[in-house]
Amino acid sequence: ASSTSSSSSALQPGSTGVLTGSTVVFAAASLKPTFTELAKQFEAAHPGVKVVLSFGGSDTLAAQIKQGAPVDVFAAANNTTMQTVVSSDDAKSPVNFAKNVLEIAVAPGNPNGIKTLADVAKPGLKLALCAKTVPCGSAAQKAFAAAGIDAKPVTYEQDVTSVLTKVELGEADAGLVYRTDVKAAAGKVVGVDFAEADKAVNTYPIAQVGTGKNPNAGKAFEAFVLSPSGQAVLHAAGFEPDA
Amino acid sequence: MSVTDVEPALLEARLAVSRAGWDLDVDLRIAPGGVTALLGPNGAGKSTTIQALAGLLRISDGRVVLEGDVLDDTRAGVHRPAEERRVGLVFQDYLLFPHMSARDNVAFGLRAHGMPRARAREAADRWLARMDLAAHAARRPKEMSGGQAQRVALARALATEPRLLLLDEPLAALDAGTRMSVRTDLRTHLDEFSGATVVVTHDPLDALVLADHVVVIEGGRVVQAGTPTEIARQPRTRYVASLMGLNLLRGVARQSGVVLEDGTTLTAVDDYDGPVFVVLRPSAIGVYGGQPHGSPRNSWPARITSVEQQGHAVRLAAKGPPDVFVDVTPQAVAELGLTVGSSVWLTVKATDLVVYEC
Amino acid sequence: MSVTDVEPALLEARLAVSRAGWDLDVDLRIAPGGVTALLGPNGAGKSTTIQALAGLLRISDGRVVLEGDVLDDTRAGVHRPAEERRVGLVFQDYLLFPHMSARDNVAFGLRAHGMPRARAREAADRWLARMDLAAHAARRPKEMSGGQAQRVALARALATEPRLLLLDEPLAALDAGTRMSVRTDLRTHLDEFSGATVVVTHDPLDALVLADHVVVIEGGRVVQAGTPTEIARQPRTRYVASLMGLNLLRGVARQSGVVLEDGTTLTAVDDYDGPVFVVLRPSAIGVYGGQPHGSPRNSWPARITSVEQQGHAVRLAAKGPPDVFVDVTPQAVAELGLTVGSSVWLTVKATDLVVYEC
Amino acid sequence: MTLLEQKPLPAKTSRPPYVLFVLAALGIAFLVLPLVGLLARAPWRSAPSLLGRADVTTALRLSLETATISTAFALVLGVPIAWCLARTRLPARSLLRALCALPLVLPPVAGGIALLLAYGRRGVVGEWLLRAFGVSLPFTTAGVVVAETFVAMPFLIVAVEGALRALDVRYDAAAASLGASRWFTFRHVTLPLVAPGVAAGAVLCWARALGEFGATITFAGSYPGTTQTMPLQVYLALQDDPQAAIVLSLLLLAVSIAVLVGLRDRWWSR
Amino acid sequence: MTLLEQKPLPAKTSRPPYVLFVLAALGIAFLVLPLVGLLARAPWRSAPSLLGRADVTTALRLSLETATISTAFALVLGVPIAWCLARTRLPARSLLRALCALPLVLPPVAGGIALLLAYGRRGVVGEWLLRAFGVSLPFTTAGVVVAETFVAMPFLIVAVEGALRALDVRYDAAAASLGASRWFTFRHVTLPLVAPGVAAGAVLCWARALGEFGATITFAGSYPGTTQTMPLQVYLALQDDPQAAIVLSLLLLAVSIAVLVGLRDRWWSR
Ligand SMILES: Nc1ncnc2c1ncn2[C@@H]1O[C@H](COP(=O)(O)OP(=O)(O)OP(=O)(O)O)[C@@H](O)[C@H]1O
Ligand SMILES: Nc1ncnc2c1ncn2[C@@H]1O[C@H](COP(=O)(O)OP(=O)(O)OP(=O)(O)O)[C@@H](O)[C@H]1O
Ligand SMILES: [Mg+2]
Ligand SMILES: [Mg+2]
Repeated sequence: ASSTSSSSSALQPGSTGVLTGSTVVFAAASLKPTFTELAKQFEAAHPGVKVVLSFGGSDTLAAQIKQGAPVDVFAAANNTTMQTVVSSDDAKSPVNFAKNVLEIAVAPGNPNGIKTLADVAKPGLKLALCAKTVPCGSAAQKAFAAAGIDAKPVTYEQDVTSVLTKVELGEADAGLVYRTDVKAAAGKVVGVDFAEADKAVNTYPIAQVGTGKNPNAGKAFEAFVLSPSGQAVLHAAGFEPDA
Repeated sequence: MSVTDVEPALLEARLAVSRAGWDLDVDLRIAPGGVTALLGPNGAGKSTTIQALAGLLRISDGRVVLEGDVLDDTRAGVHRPAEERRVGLVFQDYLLFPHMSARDNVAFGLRAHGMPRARAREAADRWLARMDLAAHAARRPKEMSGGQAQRVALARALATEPRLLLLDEPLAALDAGTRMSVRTDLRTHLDEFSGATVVVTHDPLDALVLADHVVVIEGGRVVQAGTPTEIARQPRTRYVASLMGLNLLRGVARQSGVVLEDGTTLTAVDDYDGPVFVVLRPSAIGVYGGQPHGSPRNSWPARITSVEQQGHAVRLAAKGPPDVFVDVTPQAVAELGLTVGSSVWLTVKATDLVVYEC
Repeated sequence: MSVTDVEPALLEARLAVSRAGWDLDVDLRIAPGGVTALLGPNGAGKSTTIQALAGLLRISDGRVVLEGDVLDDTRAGVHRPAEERRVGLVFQDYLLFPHMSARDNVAFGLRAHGMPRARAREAADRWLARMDLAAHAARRPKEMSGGQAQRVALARALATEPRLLLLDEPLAALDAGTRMSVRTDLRTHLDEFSGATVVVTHDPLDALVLADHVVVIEGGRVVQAGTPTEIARQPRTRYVASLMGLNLLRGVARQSGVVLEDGTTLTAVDDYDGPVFVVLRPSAIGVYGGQPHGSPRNSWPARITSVEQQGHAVRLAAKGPPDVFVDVTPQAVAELGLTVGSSVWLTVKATDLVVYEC
Repeated sequence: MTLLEQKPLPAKTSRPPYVLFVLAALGIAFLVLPLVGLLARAPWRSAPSLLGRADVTTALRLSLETATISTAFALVLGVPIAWCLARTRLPARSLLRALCALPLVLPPVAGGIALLLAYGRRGVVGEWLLRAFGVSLPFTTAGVVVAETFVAMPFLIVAVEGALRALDVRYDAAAASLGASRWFTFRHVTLPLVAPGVAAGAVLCWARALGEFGATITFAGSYPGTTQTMPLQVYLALQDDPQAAIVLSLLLLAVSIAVLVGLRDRWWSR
Repeated sequence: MTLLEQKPLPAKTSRPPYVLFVLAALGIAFLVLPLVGLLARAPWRSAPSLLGRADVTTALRLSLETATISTAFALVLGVPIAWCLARTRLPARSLLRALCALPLVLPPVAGGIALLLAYGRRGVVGEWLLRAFGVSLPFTTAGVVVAETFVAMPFLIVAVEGALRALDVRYDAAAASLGASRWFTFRHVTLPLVAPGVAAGAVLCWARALGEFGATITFAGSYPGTTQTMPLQVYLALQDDPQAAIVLSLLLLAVSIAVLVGLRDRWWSR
């Protein structure tokens, strides 16, 4: 939140004038719906530019960047991953552009009557969590720690989508996922907010990457993500601005 | 057919198999305990017949009855699989199981019938001993010579006591000594269990020695069947005659003699009328440098097309008409200076012609 | 060895191969254009010899020189691979390439030497026509009878014009008619290209007819070599004698006659001193119900152990000593009531004994 | 007489080997039921629009192309490897064989990392490729082919080696006696005779390459049109539209069924 | 005379088939280099402590156990399937064959979802299993075995079918003529004769099961000690400690090399 000013010079749309070519954006898989929409809007605003999006796990993308993948912008799902790219000098000055809040995903109609975080720890209830090494997992751990609950999940999934799938297909009775995921699931699961969610907020940083071939367009795209119209797209998907 | 009708047949079969450009249609009737030789040129359908009897090849038409059991009946839609027939088969190329020792190959059939492994192996060892293979019991087929492999295949088939034993050239790879003892053993064994054997062989001697009934197949059809003596004396096709080392000519008997198919006439002593076969022993034909003036009633000019040493005699192929093989002594060859291309006169006495109805 | 030293040898070979419990050690010398027959009982090492000559089996000791080329020399560490030897081989089990038609099998060797496909196929077709297989040119090996497959294998080997042609029982699966023509063709062909042929055969007739030199192998060793006539007249082992249908006895010649190994003595007319072989033709032995009092100088009691019809004669196995085979007429069998177990007296004239040095 | 000592053997009444049929039926049911599950859950209504989408057809074409090229590479390199393993007396042959099978065991993502370490811009070979030819494999279609070949080739090698070992070596001997060099023999005898094995291996290899995900995304990335193959698209679709992911999977399946049914009966039936 | 018409055939000087050796060497280098890359980058200093960790040894044991059990299941079900495909005239055989190969093509995650649809709590079979026996497969070690079997069995089927097709059917005929039932023949003749093919298939199957990731995590989840196999641990380690992931991958490789080298020479050499 503190370093947004550094790129403010590029904030005025149209000021760069002659943006052309294609720019490569690496984004965490969980950003797929929003960034697809953002790219569409950005391309509409800059007819000469094509945004090439590549989605994947944040760490996979980071590994590729470290191997020299030609990338202009990298949007990660957590700061730790971003930091590995920064420390290898492949990216500079990351900026947090969104944050995501955990919710309890349950089957439609909430058959197990889950109201609080404590309810998911009830014995006999099948709870799915992300693995502790992935962002949604560490966030969940923080939330449980804050609530003083000893949760006994049946599985530690490798990403949030897998947790969602388990709940959707009824294998798990509840799972801790992001609000954006619940929204994207469009009624196949419902979200239950819980108080401790504030303690486990996950922030999404974005940064310029040095390996790209079109830094100007990249800069403009980053600026667009941070602009009000960009933030509106993110908000519609359930993200909250990183105030 | 020489098996008389009073004797109950062990096997009665009519087999028809059709293939692109070739078909088989044979009748077989085999008496219990008998040995039938199946003779015929390459590609005549001998192996096909044998495989159809074993149930490894589905006949397209016909009926096979063994000891009263209907094994095949295309009308009734009956086809008993090979494993239920108790028909033993020795393949032309042995087909020993390559992953088993000779002993286990022979024990296989017994074990398949439920005999415990140890007993089956003992029985196998006895069979191998009879085949003079005791020392090779532990060998894999790959480590055996051709003849050894063939004897193992024979032992393997015999060990299961088939009701009918089918042997596709079982003696071809055996050396003279083994051949005789295996042959004798085979007879002894067959005499014992009252089954019957069908042997495919190319060796007319084998056929004559081993079999009490010979069936000759050519082009998928039975062309002659009978006792070895009948076959040997009165061959009905050129193939059979050549097998027996005889010349066979076909013609029409008239008062004047026999008018052959090639138009020439031979004088014979027998009194026939109508189509006949004429058999000429190669050794009964005389060879002269010029036209002879002796007692033989038949003589004709010919050209020598091949000269081949055979044991102590020399066999000449002579182009007439009629074309015949002639056996002469090496001395005669030297005296007459016979080589390929020589022109000669051939003679045969009327009493040396054997004539019988077609 | 009957190949005289003035004649330059096409092949000179000493081969030693050792296997668990068995070893081979033979010397071979083959004249150009000649046909050598390799005779021997099953498992004698014939196929092994032939494979070693073809370079498919590495000899453990020895030297093979063909037309002056050193193909193998274990001392010098030379081993030329099979594909460089120009030594043709017909395998005992043919080994036709199963995925190719007969034509392509025969064309294979020519194509391997760089002949264009179309020309190779034409040449193959000519070879197949000579083997009477023109109609089967397009067939796969699986669709051929045993004899047809063997003729294709023969054509395949001949087509590459080998310097030395090795045939492992090439005639075994051929019917009588084809056999003769293939045999004749073979000779014609070999006469032409001045190569040489080694034929493994179990049929003594084949060996005598085809070969001008016979090598007999037993137990991995050459036991006799010579012209067919020499081998037929003076066999040096029981195996060779039985192959030729003769009785061979071994003994020591004294003034009184020949004292056999079994202790009995036979009177002969030849004048030898020292170890000798005695050959008795089975048909020269007389059979009597009781002790005979005629001119034959040799007579001894014996028991019949087997009776077997062979063509027009009956062959008896008689247990003496000495043990011999006897050929008699069927009439004699009937008159004397000969069966297995009968006690008889055997006689042979001194002039009918053939005696020669060991 | 040997045979008189033993009772006559009982006549057999043989039945088809029911055990085999029952086990086979069970096995097929086990494999096919999940596919039925997929079919039952697929949103057939939305399928047509999805299948018409340009990015889907692009990804499908890319998948088929890369899988086919990878299979071709695997054939060219893998068949000789199998031949060497089966037919020569190389030292340390069994170690070599195990090494060739390793990409099977490596979790695909780890495989991708290994590929980056070797063929990436900073990898041993990759650095040299870049300096010498200016070629960089990662994040290109060529990179997809490399990743798929790496992961799928071992299947081919193992299948072909098995077939070679089952083949009678004496056919090689027969060819040699006819004057054929080992190379001629390889092309005209050995290869045609192990054709069923090679075909089986190629099918395995192609199918594995077609379904490849982990190594591809790690080594080649996921750019639409260049490196985003169907499995990557399925993975991404799972993020926001699981139903679409099912349809895409089924599409992949349908295409490969078509190819397998079409090809294999022609290749295999002899 | 035929032969006089043609020039004498040239004598051949044959060389070993260099083409094959060169291609094989290239192929092996291609496969082995990435592994060398992994070895070079591995943090050997930290390795010992990592390998001593209880969760690592647990995951390794779990991986080996589930892969082995899966291979056993695949053998029991897959060999009969291969036999039916190769030796009987089933209707729609080539469709069946393609269906059996499908799990190869299915991206592993999609495979996991398909498994959930069939064997999950609400799946067709799964629901019945739960009601009838109170058994639920997801999140259990049994579930891991199911996922691995599903993904790996096709490799076995294809390899064994290839071997069966290369086998001379007349051995079956010979056995039948000796009175052996088809089942007896299968056990005593067919199976031993295709043993190299079965071994090859089992190796492929085992290796694939050992490296299985996507279907396992989707169907069975990931819980230390129950369902978290090595590949899952490698994947998770990649998220926060890529160096550790490399070491874990190498451990997996080392163990499988040991097993493959140990087993295959005993199985294959005949
Ligand atoms: N691969 C092998 N390993 C071990 N022993 C073998 C092998 N091949 C053959 N033998 C043995 O070597 C001996 C010679 O075999 P070879 O095939 O040369 O005999 P042969 O004279 O051709 O006999 P046949 O006339 O029966 O074909 C036999 O005793 C045989 O059992
Ligand atoms: N599978 C097949 N498909 C097509 N034709 C075949 C097949 N098997 C054999 N034939 C043909 O059928 C005919 C009969 O073959 P068969 O094997 O019965 O002959 P055979 O009498 O045993 O000959 P041989 O004495 O040479 O073994 C031959 O012309 C052969 O080419
Ligand atoms: Mg035949
Ligand atoms: Mg031999």
